[in-house]
Amino acid sequence: MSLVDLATSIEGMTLRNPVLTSSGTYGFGEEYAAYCPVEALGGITLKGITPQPRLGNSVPRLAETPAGLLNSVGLENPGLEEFLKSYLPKVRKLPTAVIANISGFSLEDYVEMARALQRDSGLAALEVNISCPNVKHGGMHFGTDPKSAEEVIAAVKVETNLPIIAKLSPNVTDIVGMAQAVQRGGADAVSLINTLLGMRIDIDQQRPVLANTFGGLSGPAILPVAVRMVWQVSQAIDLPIIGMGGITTWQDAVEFLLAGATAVSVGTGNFVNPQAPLEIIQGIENYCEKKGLASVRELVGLAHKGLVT
Amino acid sequence: MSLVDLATSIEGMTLRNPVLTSSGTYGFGEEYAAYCPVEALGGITLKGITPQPRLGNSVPRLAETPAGLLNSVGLENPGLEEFLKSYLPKVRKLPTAVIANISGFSLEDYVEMARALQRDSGLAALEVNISCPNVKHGGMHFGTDPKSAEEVIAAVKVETNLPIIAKLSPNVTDIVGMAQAVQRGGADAVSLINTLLGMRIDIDQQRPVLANTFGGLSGPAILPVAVRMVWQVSQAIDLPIIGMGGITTWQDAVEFLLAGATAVSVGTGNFVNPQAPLEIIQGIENYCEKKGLASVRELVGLAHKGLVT
Amino acid sequence: MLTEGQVVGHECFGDEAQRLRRLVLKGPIAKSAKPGQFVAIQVQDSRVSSFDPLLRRPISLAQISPDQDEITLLYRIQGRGTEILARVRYGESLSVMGPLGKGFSLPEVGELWLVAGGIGIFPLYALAKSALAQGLRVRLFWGGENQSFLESAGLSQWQALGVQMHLSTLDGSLGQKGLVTEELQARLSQLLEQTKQVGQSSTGQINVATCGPARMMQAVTKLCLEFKVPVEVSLEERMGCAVGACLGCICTLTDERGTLIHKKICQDGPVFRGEEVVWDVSC
Amino acid sequence: MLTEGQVVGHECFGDEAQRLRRLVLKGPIAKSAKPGQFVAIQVQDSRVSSFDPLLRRPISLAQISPDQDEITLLYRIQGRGTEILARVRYGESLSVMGPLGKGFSLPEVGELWLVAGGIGIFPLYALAKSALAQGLRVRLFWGGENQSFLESAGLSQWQALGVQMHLSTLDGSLGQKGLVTEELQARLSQLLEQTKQVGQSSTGQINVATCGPARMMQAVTKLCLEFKVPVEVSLEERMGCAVGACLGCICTLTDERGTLIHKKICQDGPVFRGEEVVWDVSC
Ligand SMILES: Cc1cc2nc3c(=O)[nH]c(=O)nc-3n(C[C@H](O)[C@H](O)[C@H](O)COP(=O)(O)OP(=O)(O)OC[C@H]3O[C@@H](n4cnc5c(N)ncnc54)[C@H](O)[C@@H]3O)c2cc1C
Ligand SMILES: Cc1cc2nc3c(=O)[nH]c(=O)nc-3n(C[C@H](O)[C@H](O)[C@H](O)COP(=O)(O)OP(=O)(O)OC[C@H]3O[C@@H](n4cnc5c(N)ncnc54)[C@H](O)[C@@H]3O)c2cc1C
Ligand SMILES: Cc1cc2nc3c(=O)[nH]c(=O)nc-3n(C[C@H](O)[C@H](O)[C@H](O)COP(=O)(O)O)c2cc1C
Ligand SMILES: Cc1cc2nc3c(=O)[nH]c(=O)nc-3n(C[C@H](O)[C@H](O)[C@H](O)COP(=O)(O)O)c2cc1C
Ligand code: FES
Ligand code: FES
Repeated sequence: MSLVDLATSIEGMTLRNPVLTSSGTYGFGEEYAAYCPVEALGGITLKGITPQPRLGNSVPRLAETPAGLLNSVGLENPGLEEFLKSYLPKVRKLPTAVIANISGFSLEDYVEMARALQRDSGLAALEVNISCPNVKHGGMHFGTDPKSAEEVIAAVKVETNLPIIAKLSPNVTDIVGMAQAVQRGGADAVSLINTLLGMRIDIDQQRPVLANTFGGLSGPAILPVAVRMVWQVSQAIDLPIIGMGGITTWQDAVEFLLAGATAVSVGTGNFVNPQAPLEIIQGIENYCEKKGLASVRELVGLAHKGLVT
Repeated sequence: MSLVDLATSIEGMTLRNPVLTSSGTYGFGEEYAAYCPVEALGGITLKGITPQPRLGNSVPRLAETPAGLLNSVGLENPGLEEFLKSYLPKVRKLPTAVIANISGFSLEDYVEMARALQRDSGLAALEVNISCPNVKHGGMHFGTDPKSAEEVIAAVKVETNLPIIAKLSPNVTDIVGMAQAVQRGGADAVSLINTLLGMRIDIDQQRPVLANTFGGLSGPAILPVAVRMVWQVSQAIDLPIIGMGGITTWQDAVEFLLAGATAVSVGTGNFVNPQAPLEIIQGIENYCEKKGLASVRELVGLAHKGLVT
Repeated sequence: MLTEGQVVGHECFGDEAQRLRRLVLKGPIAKSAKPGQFVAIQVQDSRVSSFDPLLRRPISLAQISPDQDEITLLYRIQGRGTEILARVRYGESLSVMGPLGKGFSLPEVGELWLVAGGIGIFPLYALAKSALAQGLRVRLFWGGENQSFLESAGLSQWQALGVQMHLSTLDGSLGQKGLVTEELQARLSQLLEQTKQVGQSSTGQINVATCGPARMMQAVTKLCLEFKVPVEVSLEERMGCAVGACLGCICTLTDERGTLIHKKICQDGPVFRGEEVVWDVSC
Repeated sequence: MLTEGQVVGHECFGDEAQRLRRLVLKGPIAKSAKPGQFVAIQVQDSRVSSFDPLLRRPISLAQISPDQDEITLLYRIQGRGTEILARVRYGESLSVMGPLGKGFSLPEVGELWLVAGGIGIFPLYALAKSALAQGLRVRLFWGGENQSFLESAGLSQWQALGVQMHLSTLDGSLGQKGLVTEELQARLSQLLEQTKQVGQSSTGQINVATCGPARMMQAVTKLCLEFKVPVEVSLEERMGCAVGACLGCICTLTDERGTLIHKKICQDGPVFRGEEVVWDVSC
């Protein structure tokens, strides 16, 4: 029995602990079962879904970069109908907080999905991805313009009684402005960050490595950018932040909590170490004990104390 | 005697080869003399200068990140007057193309420095840094708003007869829009990219690692973002591009050339391997030979051929 | 399963110029693995905390020794990751995920024909051993660059298995000059003749398993369909999670209704029925 | 100079719990190096092409053996980089930049007093040897955690040098209980008395060189100024280029006119005159 209270809560959603897994890196929650029992996790975020089924981009979809990974999956997913029919019945039974992730190419897309996903679906929250950089125009427009971001969130918010998590793109000049916009829109929390837009070139073939040319950069390489954005946003808005971007070790996770994240999410880190989430939970607990903190909630934003920035 | 013509030219400036070293990572050109003879380089870019001397930020100014480096030097430099008096006489004698790098906090700052630096100074070009992310407001404003970027470049352009290289910040939503703006302003070339804004937190001390909290992220970690921006910009403007961001090996450099850069610049890579520029020049030459190219200029943008993006 | 594989053997495999390595790891994986499955291994000792290279590398099981609790991996130094892997020494330990994916299916009875291109031979060795253990007759068709490659890539081990072999090299330095598929075609037609003579309609209980370059496996599949022989192919793609969670490694298949669908090579494969695969997208 | 240092020795130094290592590298650096200078080394064999960790690590020269073309580095496993460095094995080679910076200045004649805090002792060993070789009298003031630390960090080697030693430990397990500066102060006052008696105005030809925690070096400097003894200090800061090109490692000094200036520890230092240093900024 631990001395540290790991439980935390994000507007309308209570979490066993502050460690989630990230959309698109954890399938529909069962793929990693043999490596990491979902009941140990604070929660999982499902692969992004769209109203219609999508086959996504051609392969190669992945390219390794120094301490990073480029992906151009292109939002491959079974579509809303199939999700409701074949996936939801299973995932709702998972013994952890299950967050659905929705992407769209028009306001109507988002509205349609929000309408279909309510509290009685058994989901814990809805993460609205307005930032997937892989699909041409895909979400990008919503994710980089404060006004449309606010609109999407507002539109989604009235359609569902599930907590709304706005997932922001880092590919913007002013992340704080985006966060304030989704707060105005009525978001209950924000997820920071999605992938940075990048590309690699195969110098032998003399063409882009990814079939889609561009891809989203994730992994340890982007951690400093993610921590910075969490830091800035936590100073500017009151909403809880789910911090992500390169988290692979418990030390990484603690950085995000100290920077102002209420919870953290592991994505690419699962590929490196499928037990990373477990080790992170344990590491956070030990860290709190060592620092004499009764609750992990005391860690949130602690590094801002006594700093003028 | 090589079969490959490595010479290249950037509007009004001819380079022995397409490999430069980057501002702020190569001092005033002499620090690395024992490791890499400047006469072997296409050129060097000097540490950024400002009208007034600056002591910069407190230490720690550096923090290592996965495959990356955060720096918050804060534009420490001797100031324009001292530069003209004590540094210029030396650097103008260096047997390579010497590019000065100027930063400012107002339009007037840039104008003052441009006026003081003309062709007869012995410099090859003027790189205008509108993007240093370290100093609060410092340059940032110019670097993230197309209109002011255009103004600065236009103002500088009329003051000096030196070629103007606009150095852009990657911390923007629309890098193409920024590049088009400086082209309108009359830039002769663009440098891509400066550092990404990031931070690290010391979980033991529970405060930011850098005394300045934020720093600029450089090194291999940012290479995929830099290649992507070079690729996008080269499709949108006619100006030659100096590609940089994480270049450490000749393969990295070739990626930038294939993506559309006319020349490349090595920054943090020098810290990892002080002979990187030499190895890169050799590697590019061998690569061209292997691919049967008579001139390195044929490499520029080659990866765009036969791709619809 | 995630385990620490202790390096109990790591040496150059064959002629150094071929850049092949043989890596033997001790661990529980062998007990539950079957031929055609693979592992995702980290390329540096697990005590080195470096994120470059970041991803694990997928390598097939070339030999499975449950009694010794050992798996053998054969790999070619291809790029940065395998170069670093090649420096790992005896006694170090590597983080291993596996066994991963679904392996080849072993027919109950009859003949198993293996068709290998280049280093596609590696996973087929484990398959051959299981097949022989089960009393199946095994025949190998193997094509490679030249004699030096075939000898480096384990020819003697195969000879020791005593299976019938049809070798071909591009330069004719060993076996037939040409492509492995020509050998396969010749043998299949010959067989069809025989079966015709005894008045059978099909070539009988023959199953084909192939691994190698996509183009080759595509040709093998085409032949097998012509001669009505069931064929299994082992596909490759870059991998992220290796467990079916990231959709990085998909291949395109046609389902019963002939509509295009995506499957995950890491989880649903790497082995698929040849006729399912839509080659011109996958490769 | 950039060279490949071949690892000809790498072992645990003293009690494992102290996490100290002794690394001996073969290469031309020794010929041109002097005490107080340092090298910037990559923490993995140069054939491993990994960018994580990215930067070289600065380590002082603890021993310089020009005849054997060897340098000895003593380091503490501090974090990720030195942890990885500690796994480097005999026969591997590390990329080494150096010798870097300006070392300690050796007085022509008189006594050289060395004041070390913790692992600040490492660079002073090379200095002591040169000083003795030049016929100077050497005296060591060394403070550490406890007896185990001092013994692990090379006490016996120092005893072998036959220099006079004033040891202190925080827990009193060896030498005086307390801070090394108390020992230094006692000895300086004592000396002042003697010189007063023989009617001299200053403590004569004594020079102090110190390395250790900034707070300690600050205190040492304060004492030396009081007693009018010239003192040199060796500063530390995180480094990028290690050659003066990036301005990452600056320290704040006061020039003749008393105005604040910045100097580069890697290029202008790491050794500075104590009175120049503006401690409350630097540490
Ligand atoms: C299921 C499966 C089983 C495999 N079994 C073996 C085996 O038994 N022996 C063997 O030598 N190789 C095998 N491979 C291929 C092996 O994974 C790659 O050669 C290896 O990942 C290359 O890594 P690298 O860092 O050395 O090369 P990189 O520097 O990553 O790339 C070098 C080249 O290898 C290719 N490559 C990189 N990653 C992969 C990947 N995951 N899959 C396919 N190609 C890749 C790239 O296209 C590139 O051209 C297998 C691949 C898969 C998917
Ligand atoms: C001129 C000079 C000479 C040195 N000589 C020695 C020596 O002889 N023996 C020895 O054990 N150590 C020496 N150091 C310190 C040594 O460089 C650091 O301990 C080492 O870089 C830590 O690297 P790491 O990756 O293990 O730790 P990191 O994970 O990088 O950091 C762990 C801790 O080490 C500190 N640190 C990291 N880099 C540096 C740095 N460049 N300088 C100072 N502190 C740092 C950080 O503040 C952090 O708290 C010297 C440093 C300098 C500047
Ligand atoms: C293969 C892959 C697929 C992803 N798919 C999605 C997605 O469908 N929806 C989404 O909001 N984010 C998606 N992401 C972004 C991640 O959820 C996460 O925000 C990002 O990868 C940064 O975190 P990391 O560095 O820990 O991976 C994906 C990331 C990867 C690597
Ligand atoms: C320590 C340091 C100091 C820098 N100072 C400047 C500067 O004064 N002016 C400037 O335009 N860019 C400066 N830069 C940015 C580099 O010139 C370069 O654009 C950036 O580091 C990306 O390239 P790299 O990854 O190869 O280092 C600096 C970078 C570093 C690491
Ligand atoms: S590698 Fe992730 S789905 Fe196959
Ligand atoms: S480390 Fe670059 S100036 Fe000292």
